[in-house]
Amino acid sequence: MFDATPSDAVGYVFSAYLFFLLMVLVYISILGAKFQRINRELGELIEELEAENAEPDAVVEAGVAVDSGSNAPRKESSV
Amino acid sequence: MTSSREAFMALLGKDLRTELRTMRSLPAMVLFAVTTFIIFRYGLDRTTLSGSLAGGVLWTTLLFAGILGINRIFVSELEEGGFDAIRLAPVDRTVLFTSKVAALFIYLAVLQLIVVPVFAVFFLPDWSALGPLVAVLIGANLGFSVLGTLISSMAVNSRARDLLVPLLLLPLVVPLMIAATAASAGLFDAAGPDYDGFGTWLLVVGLYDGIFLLVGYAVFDFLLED
Amino acid sequence: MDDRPNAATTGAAIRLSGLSREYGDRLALRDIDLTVARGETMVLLGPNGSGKSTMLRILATLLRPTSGEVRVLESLLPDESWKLRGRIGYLGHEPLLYRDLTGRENLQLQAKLHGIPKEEADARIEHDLDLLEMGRRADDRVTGFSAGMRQRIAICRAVLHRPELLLLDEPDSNLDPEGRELSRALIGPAEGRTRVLVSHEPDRARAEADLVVTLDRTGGITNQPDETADPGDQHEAGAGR
Amino acid sequence: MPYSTFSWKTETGPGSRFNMTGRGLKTLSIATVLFLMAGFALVFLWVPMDADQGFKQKIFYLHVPLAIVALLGFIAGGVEGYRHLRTGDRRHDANSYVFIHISVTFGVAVLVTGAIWAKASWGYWWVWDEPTLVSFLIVFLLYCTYYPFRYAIEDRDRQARYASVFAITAGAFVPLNFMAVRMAESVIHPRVFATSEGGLPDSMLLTFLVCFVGIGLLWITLVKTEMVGKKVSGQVSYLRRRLHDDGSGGSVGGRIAPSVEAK
Repeated sequence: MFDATPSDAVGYVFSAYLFFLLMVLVYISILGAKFQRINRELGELIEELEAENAEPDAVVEAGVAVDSGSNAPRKESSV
Repeated sequence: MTSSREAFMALLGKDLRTELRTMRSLPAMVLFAVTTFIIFRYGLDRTTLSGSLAGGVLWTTLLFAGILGINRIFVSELEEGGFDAIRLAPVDRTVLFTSKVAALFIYLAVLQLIVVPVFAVFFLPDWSALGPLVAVLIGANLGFSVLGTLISSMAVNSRARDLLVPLLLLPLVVPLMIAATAASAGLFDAAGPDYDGFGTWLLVVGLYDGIFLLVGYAVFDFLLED
Repeated sequence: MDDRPNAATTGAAIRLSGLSREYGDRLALRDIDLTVARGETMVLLGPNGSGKSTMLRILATLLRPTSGEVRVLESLLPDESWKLRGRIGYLGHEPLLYRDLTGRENLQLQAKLHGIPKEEADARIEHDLDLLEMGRRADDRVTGFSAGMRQRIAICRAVLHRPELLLLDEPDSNLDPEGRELSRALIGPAEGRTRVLVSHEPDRARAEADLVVTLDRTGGITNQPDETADPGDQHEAGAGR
Repeated sequence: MPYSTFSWKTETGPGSRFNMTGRGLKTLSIATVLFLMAGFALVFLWVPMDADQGFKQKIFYLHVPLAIVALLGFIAGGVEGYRHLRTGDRRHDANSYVFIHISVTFGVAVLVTGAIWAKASWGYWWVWDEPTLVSFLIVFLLYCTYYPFRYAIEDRDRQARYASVFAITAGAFVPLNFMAVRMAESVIHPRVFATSEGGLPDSMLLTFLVCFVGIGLLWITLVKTEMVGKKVSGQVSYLRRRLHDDGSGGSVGGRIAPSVEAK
């Protein structure tokens, strides 16, 4: 059976641990990027909301019901 | 509620009658298996097989031929409305599961009835293993049928159905294949059938069948809902 | 609160409140309220994609509502859908027939699944097939049938177990005028039987409707009172409660 | 860590909706880092060399905890799938998805460290007579199909239900598979647990346990973080839909990861 020399073994062991740490790092940075994106989207939504609140007339003209959402009265189906 | 036995017989009868009439699955499975034997003969460059090699060739071929049938087992229900019809009827829905398992089991049994003798003629100098092999065939068939039905019903409602069935099924049947080939390998021993470990492996097959029969029975209901 | 005496005395066959159904992010049905009394015929109108078939599938227990309360024949869906099995006759877009069985075999299978005794089933199958003038072709495989013939067998299948509630998705599709006329004996208005009818022919459908519901493209109800042919006889959805 | 830059308490919407487990997550990640550092310090600075294997045995403290945690995660994913089917609560499906996802990721590390260990021990990157590693590969391959399987089902309700069925079936498969593979292989590998009858020496056991806890905590931290991400992104798309009127929000096509939505 093949036996690695001690120095070889050290290299293997360290590369195993290094691989693990790198993987964790990569995963966390992917997670971080995801959160950054969500953060940005949230910021955009807030801006949009504020912009629309600032000029409500324009919104109505555009036909977008902003803050009414699903609470908008629906004439036919409500009882 | 309609009695489950009656519904089971009705559904199984429907499947078998359809297969008899259209011959949609079985001939293809047989043809595939026999051709695969020829490919193995040249791929391995052997004219006779024994031991684990014989077991491996036989079970690999049966597995891949079986997948052809497994792929199709629920297609008619999807395309011709069987799922809806079952759900509207006062029938225990797991009857569809058990009847499909039974149908698949019968397909596989018929396949083996034709293909295993062909295998023996092609590769086996000594046919004394065929008797006890029946026990392995029955046990493994049950496992394949249960898993195949479960996987097929999972994949039938998805895009890429034909791709998913083998992808999901192959890793899941690895333990079954291990047990079936190991049990058969002894039987195909060059020096005549060797029953060392045969019982244990049969037990593994039985355990596998039991566990997945329970799992399938428990979860199948959820695959029928929309 | 219900101004229809029928609904008050016999209990509603269908009662929906706040029914919504989503497909992914898309709303197929939005906040539907309506009541159908026993023995009444409700006609569902609306453009393609307005959720008519979705509604029918929900009533048939084939599809789960996303939210809202759905009561069909006094059973709360989806939890009590098992109580409804065998009591609903559903005729969808698909004929629910196995192509490689004959028309008669398909009906016999249906009878077995519904636990109808053999003699009874055979008598009914004979009777229904004759009614739709399909007796001659009943022993041919469905795969050789025209669309109209399939529809006739599908109608037989939908009513073979004599359901209390009929859910019909464009039952006249593919039928010739003669077929439509014949099929009325099986799926037309009958004593005590509740029907929900999806239709693309408002005028024909209105003629037999007790209740007309029009769905709009967003899956909500948009009934305009002036659309109703005879407001005296018919109620619109959501009204009267 | 990057996610700590995200502000949990934003001024949009009612505060209650966004009071996510920010602080708990912080404690958890600190504990994870501490345990992992302590574990690795023990591995390299304290624990004695293995008599048979020498220095290369130290991969054991990484490889085995990773494998055990990944497998437990798979089984937990099956349990969550079961709970989803029982209750119909979509959060269980989301849990099941995240459990399996993190465990598959761990699985990559298990296979790579296992291969390195095999190379160090025998000079080959892969050995078939190591049943645990082989069965892990089979399980790993099975769980890899979880993604294309989810992807192939469009309706989200059905996707969640079918994924749960998958998780249950695969969860039941895990122990069965290990049993079958172990029976099939002739055991010649000097497995650490097996060679030292009566268990590991205390020092090794302690080191192993610290590493195990560290990696377990890492798994939990990653799961929690993913869940928070799912919740927040679900809420963001919910907000967007409310803002742009219903129907148009968020791209649905080909989404395989379940989202948790605020109702």
